[in-house]
Amino acid sequence: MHFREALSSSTTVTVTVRAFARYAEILGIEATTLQLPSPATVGDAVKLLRESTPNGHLLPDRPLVAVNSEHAFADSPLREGDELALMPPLAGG
Amino acid sequence: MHFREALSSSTTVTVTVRAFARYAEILGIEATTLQLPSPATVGDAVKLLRESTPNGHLLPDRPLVAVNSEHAFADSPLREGDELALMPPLAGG
Amino acid sequence: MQYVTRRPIDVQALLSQVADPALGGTAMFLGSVRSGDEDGPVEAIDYSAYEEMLEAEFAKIVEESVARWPGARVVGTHRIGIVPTGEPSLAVVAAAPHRAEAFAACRHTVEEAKQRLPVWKKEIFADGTEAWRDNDQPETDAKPTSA
Amino acid sequence: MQYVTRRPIDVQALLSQVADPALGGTAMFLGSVRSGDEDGPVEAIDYSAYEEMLEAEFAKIVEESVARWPGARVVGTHRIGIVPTGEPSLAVVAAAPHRAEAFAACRHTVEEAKQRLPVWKKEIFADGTEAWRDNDQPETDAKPTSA
Repeated sequence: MHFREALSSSTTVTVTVRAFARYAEILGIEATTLQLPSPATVGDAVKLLRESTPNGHLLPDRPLVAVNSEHAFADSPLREGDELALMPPLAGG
Repeated sequence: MHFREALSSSTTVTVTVRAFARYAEILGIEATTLQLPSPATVGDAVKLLRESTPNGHLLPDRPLVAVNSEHAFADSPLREGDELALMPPLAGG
Repeated sequence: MQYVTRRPIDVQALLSQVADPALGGTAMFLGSVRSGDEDGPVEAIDYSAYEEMLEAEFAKIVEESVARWPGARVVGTHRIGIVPTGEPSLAVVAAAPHRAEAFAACRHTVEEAKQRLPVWKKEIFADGTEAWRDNDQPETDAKPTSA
Repeated sequence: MQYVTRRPIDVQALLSQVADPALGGTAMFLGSVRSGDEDGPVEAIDYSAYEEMLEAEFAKIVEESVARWPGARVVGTHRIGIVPTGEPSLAVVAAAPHRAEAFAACRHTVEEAKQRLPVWKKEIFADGTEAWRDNDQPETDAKPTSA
């Protein structure tokens, strides 16, 4: 499933999005790709997901996120090929 | 080995003395009995041992002691049949 | 080091990994699935994880602990998949020259693991129902009930 | 409960003794014979004890810990006789509903055991010589080397 905006590839970044636990249930998917206008941040990706996916509005504005397996924030930049993880509150241990 | 003072039995208490580790080496014995004028304290027993046993003066004035397997002090009373333990600084663990 | 397992945690193997005759103190923590006191009897917890990140983040946490307590050796494991009530899901072992560092490094590693590892849990109840469960807040040191 | 053993400490048996599905946190401490950094290589420690008192005092310490952290389960063992370098001589395990109490009860029990158990140690060196060894002072919480 791909969400594309009408932009030429030179001015966009394509990232993989993974959703875990409750968020995978909300979105109905565990992974997808997302194309965003460049430069893009985590916040931009979350906004697009919330607006353009079924039940996307059920995600929080600022979910816990990781980029390439490292904890990240709403203003963290997204680069071509990055993996963005949407993570419910952690419950390890 | 018994240390007796010239007192009638009604006015004395007889206790068992046990010595551990370094103190057993100093006194050359692991256990003995001691007869003390009544009423007697731990301090009285230690004083008698220091004065009347070979190398007894090598014991400290106030060694760590237990009476009947409980930590005790120089002024703790000794009663007939009590077990007094002379214990070097503890080194468990 | 493998920080994720789908099998029961092997405590003896973890202890062996930190064993060193120069390290006199070893502290271990096991976090186990509780039978539950709020929503009825829990039979098991189904742990899911972002596995690649779990490996990377646990490695980072352990490195940070060793940097803070030099000379310590620290290992940890998180079990995922279905873990029955009473069995451990998280284990951390820290060995150090003396016990104070061993306890501190173990406790610190556990707190960081609880806060940072990308793991989620779904409680499975005796009646077959399931529920996602968030963690409690980070714990502070326990006060005894009497001074 | 038997608090003294002359055989290697069985960690798994101790963990089993406190296991309880209501207790989600388990903290364990092992104190092991160090190879020694001051007087040369230590091969083993010969632990001697006032055994009757060791049993009574360890039982008392455990009772006190359980009184301070109600709901916790605490066990401990001190090995005596010759304990080779690298092997544990003291083990304490505390299980509690949550980890903060488990850590606190374990640590407290270890500190009391170190201060109160009537045990003495003679270090046996590689060259066959022996020396009585006192304990270090009670330890306070370890400060990390960096904030």
